[in-house]
Amino acid sequence: MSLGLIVVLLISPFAGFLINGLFGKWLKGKEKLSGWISALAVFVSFACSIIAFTSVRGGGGMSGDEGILYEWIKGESFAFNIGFHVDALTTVMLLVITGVGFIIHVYSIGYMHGDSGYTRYFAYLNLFVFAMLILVLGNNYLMMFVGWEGVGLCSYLLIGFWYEKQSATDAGKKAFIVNRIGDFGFLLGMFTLFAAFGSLDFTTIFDSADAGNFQQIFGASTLVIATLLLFVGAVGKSAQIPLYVWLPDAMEGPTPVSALIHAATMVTAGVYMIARSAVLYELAETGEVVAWIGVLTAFFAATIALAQNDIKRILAYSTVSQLGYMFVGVGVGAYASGIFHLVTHAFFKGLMFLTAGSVMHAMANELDMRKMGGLRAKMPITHWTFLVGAMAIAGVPFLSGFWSKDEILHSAWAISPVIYGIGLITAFLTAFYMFRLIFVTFYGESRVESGVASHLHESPPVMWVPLAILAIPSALIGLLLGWGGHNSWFHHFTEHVFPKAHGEASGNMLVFMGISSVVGLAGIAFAWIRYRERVPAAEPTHALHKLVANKYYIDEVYNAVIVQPIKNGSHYLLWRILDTGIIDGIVNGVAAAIRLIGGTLRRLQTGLVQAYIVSMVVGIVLFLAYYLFVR
Amino acid sequence: MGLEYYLILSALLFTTGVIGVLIRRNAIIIFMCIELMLNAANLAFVAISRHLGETTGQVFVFFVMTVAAAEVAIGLAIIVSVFKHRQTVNVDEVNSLKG
Amino acid sequence: MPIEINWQLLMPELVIALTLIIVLIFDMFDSISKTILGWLTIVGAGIALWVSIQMQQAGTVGTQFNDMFKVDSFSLFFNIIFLISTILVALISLSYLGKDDRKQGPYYLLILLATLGMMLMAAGNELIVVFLGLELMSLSLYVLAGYFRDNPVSSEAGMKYLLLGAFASAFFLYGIALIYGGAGTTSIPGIASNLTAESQSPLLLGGMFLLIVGFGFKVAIVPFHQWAPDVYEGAPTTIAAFISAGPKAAGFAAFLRIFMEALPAMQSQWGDVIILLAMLTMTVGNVIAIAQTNIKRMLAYSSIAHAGYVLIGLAAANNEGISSVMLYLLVYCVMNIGAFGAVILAKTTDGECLTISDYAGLGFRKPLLGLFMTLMLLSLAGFPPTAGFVGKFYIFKSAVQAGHTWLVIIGAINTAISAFYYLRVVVTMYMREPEEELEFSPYPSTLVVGLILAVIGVLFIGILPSLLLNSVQNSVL
Amino acid sequence: MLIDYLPILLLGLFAVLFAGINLALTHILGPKRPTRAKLSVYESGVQPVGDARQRFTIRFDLIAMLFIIFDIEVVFLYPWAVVFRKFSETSGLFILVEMLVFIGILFLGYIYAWKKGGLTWD
Repeated sequence: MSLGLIVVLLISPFAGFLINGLFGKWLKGKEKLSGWISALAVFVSFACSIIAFTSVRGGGGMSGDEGILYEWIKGESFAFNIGFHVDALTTVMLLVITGVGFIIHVYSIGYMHGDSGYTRYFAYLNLFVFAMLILVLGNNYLMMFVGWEGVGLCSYLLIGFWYEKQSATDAGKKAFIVNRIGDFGFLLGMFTLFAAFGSLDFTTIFDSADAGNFQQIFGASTLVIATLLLFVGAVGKSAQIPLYVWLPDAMEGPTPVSALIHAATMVTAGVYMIARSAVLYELAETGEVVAWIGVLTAFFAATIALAQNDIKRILAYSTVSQLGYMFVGVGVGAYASGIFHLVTHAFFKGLMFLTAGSVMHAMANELDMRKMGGLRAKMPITHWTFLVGAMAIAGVPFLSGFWSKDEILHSAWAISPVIYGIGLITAFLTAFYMFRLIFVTFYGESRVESGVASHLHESPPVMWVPLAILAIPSALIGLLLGWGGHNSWFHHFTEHVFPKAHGEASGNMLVFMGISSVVGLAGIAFAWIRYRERVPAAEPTHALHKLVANKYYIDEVYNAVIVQPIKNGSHYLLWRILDTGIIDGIVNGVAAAIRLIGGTLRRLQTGLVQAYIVSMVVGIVLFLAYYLFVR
Repeated sequence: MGLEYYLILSALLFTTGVIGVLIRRNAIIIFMCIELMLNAANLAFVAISRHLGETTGQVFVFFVMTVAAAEVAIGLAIIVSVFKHRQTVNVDEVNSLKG
Repeated sequence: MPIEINWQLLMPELVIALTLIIVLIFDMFDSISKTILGWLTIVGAGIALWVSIQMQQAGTVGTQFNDMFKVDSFSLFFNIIFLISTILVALISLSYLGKDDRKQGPYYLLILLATLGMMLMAAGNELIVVFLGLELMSLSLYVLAGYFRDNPVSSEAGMKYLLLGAFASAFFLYGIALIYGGAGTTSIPGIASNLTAESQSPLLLGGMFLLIVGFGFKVAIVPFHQWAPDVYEGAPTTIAAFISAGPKAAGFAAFLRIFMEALPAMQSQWGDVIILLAMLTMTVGNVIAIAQTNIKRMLAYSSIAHAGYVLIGLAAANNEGISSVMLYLLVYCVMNIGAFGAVILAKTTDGECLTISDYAGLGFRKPLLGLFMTLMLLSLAGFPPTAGFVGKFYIFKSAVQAGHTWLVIIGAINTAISAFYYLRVVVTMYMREPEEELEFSPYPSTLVVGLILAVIGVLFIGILPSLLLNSVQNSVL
Repeated sequence: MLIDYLPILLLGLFAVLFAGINLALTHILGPKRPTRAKLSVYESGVQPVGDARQRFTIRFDLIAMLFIIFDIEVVFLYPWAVVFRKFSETSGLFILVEMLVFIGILFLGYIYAWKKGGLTWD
């Protein structure tokens, strides 16, 4: 594998961004051209990814010095390089990003048809792919951070894409602010690593960490602090408790964006980061924290999804929940399983978002499933593809989600049966809410408003073909790559990347698979019993339902506890206890003081020529006095 | 006669110019005071040149005179354009740019 | 005594002078469209730039006119900075001046004259030449600042710049006179050889000090900075961009040349003054910038603060310091002209958007403008991977090497303060809702081209600094 | 010593005499038909009597500035003329051309001012 290949892989979407960004004016009338250019750009990357993949499979790869493109800046005792790290993990991510990315680009050509910001949309989308590629290709934390910020920026721009809608810009702001908290953690983690290792290169850090050859800046807990800080970054980016609140709101963006950025790729960056830093998490033994946060998020988000009626929101909470599973996987040391779930999830969740988009397309942007029903007849392809996705996520045997989820749960059992138990309950809930969605939307009586019903139609080929294409891997990829559980092809492919899992998975795998299947099918059956004929009530009836339907009032709680105190400047007790509150107060105080000084000094600028001359002369006199008397 | 007398004279001239710039309010007179400062420098150049017995300083004066003339031409033009807008050349009244 | 002139050595200056004369002649004929003059300027400066780069790569060195004029890698590198600034400013001016044909002739003439002055300053090996270059540049700038004669604010800016600038020039000249008296010569190598540790008369000390005042004014160092915000605000925006870029670099070029080549023996005298001025300049510039509401004034204070950062490199007074200053000035010119260009781009049908709150919501409504502005401001704030970060990194590194750790800490604090007001504009663009819907004019393509060039420069240097860095490190005095 | 200044004294005397004789001759020989306009002092069309601080038209300023600019350049001609002989043997042509270029540029500037209407009164 040559560096040139990776450079082409990386630059291609950037070129697409430039063409769409700069020549948007000329592309205005030629929508199709604009869309296909950017899709082609991603396809080129996809082709390069396949070459890179075959090369890695043949034992190739790129790490350490051979991946260095050039030296970026150099200090006294350190140097930052621009370079790439390509191994099995990287190529898996590359294939997901460019593969799913390409399909979603194609889908967008149809979906965004007629939008006034057509070229702007594709410019942002290509820029996103570019940033995501930097994130996974970099051979050091600095490049990862640059990509990390880049995808965050694109996500923000795309959430607020329809800026005329107040809710869209609000959602963008929320995503931005919440992510800053996470990024701050990531940044601090990076600083800690740099202070300890004097470098940010993966190879250097992992080798020195293995050898115990680094500066213990926080005593023996250096690595613990560093990994936890990095995890804060992951919590923000991958929407885990307590920073998950931005992701459901992010659904304000165009649906293909939700599919690509907020389901398949960007939100999984945190999982990728932990898998990449596996060596550090193993040494620091902080994986359990990750797993606990993950499983709690998985359960919590699944309960919220139970009572939502907005299709995209259900999918969003489902994403949060599935991301929780991935964290459980990487947290319990089953890195390959976590990444495997990332891959399968990218396909089936991407698929479901796109079908949701197809439904929206037909329903004139209606998202409330209570106003749907019986869509199966009018939109057969959408129905079937969605069904495949839902079965995959519900863990129906032999579909992709079944394999990856089962591996994670199996590995979790070895670490903590409690995590396993919660994970199993979540699996039941997942199957239940997904099929609730299916039954209410596609089955039963049609509740579609008459005006909309008349032009209810299946989506055009440019949209349904991608759905069909995505449905195939959603169904089969688990079987192909995951057959054999911990001895599967996927595990063999990635075995050199990750440290050996510390707890050997115990118990008979078939038993676990059986339990998972039963739980998943039970969820589906329960949904069938309950929602085959019925429609969710317009208003939640009892207290628990109300609590869940209102997402545990978390947004309201955050608003009351964090946002309002800041806004009012009043210091609630809780706020004051928190260290951040005090630190924040100091920061704000300093800012206010500086502003005050600035405002005062500003008055010296009177606009009078002679005042300026006086200040010059005073300056001269003072300096002369300094020479005459001080020295 | 010693060099220092010339230098003291030139320093006095220069200071007079600075004080003029500081206390006068009419832009044109301020400008003339600046010219006075330039001429103080010229005087110093000539005196030093004579003291050293070489001509660089003298040549310098020629250039400074030319520059001063160009400066006067430009300066008057700019002051005139300010006057056209405000009907005054009092620098205290020309202060719309500040902060 | 036959006179030999090495024409090749003078090529960049000659090209500019020739362009100047051609523009002058073309401007005499009303039948010729005046927009040609702008393009002539760009072409002329482009040729001069190409020549300068060739000479710089070839390592041309030589003196001319009895050692009064010195061409070396240092002066050629600064030529490159000046010419890049001139080309960028001419590009953003083409649409700014609009179709008002009559006015454009003198405008480009004066820009070329100022450029010639800057080139003389960088190549001056004799205080006379430096002074003449400085005045040629300054006189042109006084006129340019007051260029919109119909606009009272522009005239006011011109008058303030003129009065204060002439005042500072007088100090500068008097400083030269004193150095002439103290060292017995005005030639830069001559001063250096006449100057020994024991022969330092008060004349020299005073002269050196007055030179600092003169340069301090031209590059806007606190407390000689107060002209800058008023002039930047009042002057045409393109000219504000021009004044903030090339002339500042020229001031530092001559500053470096005189202090590092003629007065290195007095470093113990000027070293700590420079450190003090650097601290003062950074802090005052950044702190007042926070309180600004007009974007041109904010950029003015920011440019004052940037002069402070450059002084850090000067205070280091080693090869690292000089090369980092040169790199920084190039970076600074590109990003600052880019920032002013973005201000020009934000033009409504009523005129320019100058109040920062006017930028609310522009990030989404005008994505290209948002992108340009954000990139330039991030670069000014010194975020990686932009050129601004690379520039600051090497400045700070040189100071650490010279042992000025405290200076670097203050510089870093100032960088943090500056991020506050730069990012405020970005936040306004992306996070605030506009109070009223403004009608925006379409983008002029020449302006967009100029901005794209600036963006390419900022990102190129930011992502691939090593290419430029080698060239800079070979160009130190 | 003092005798060296004799030519200057003679020059002064000659100047005084020349002026005096001319004035006397016109006074004696000229016809006198005085009118009010003729008796007034000639000052470029400006009323010579009255407050000296009165405003007069800005166009004087423009002409004066142009005059200063082109007049001051003569300063460079003198040193040039003084050293010309010394160099005329080796590179006289070069120095001549150099000065011609200088004057040429000045001339170009003059034409420019003219073309731009700097010399027209209104």
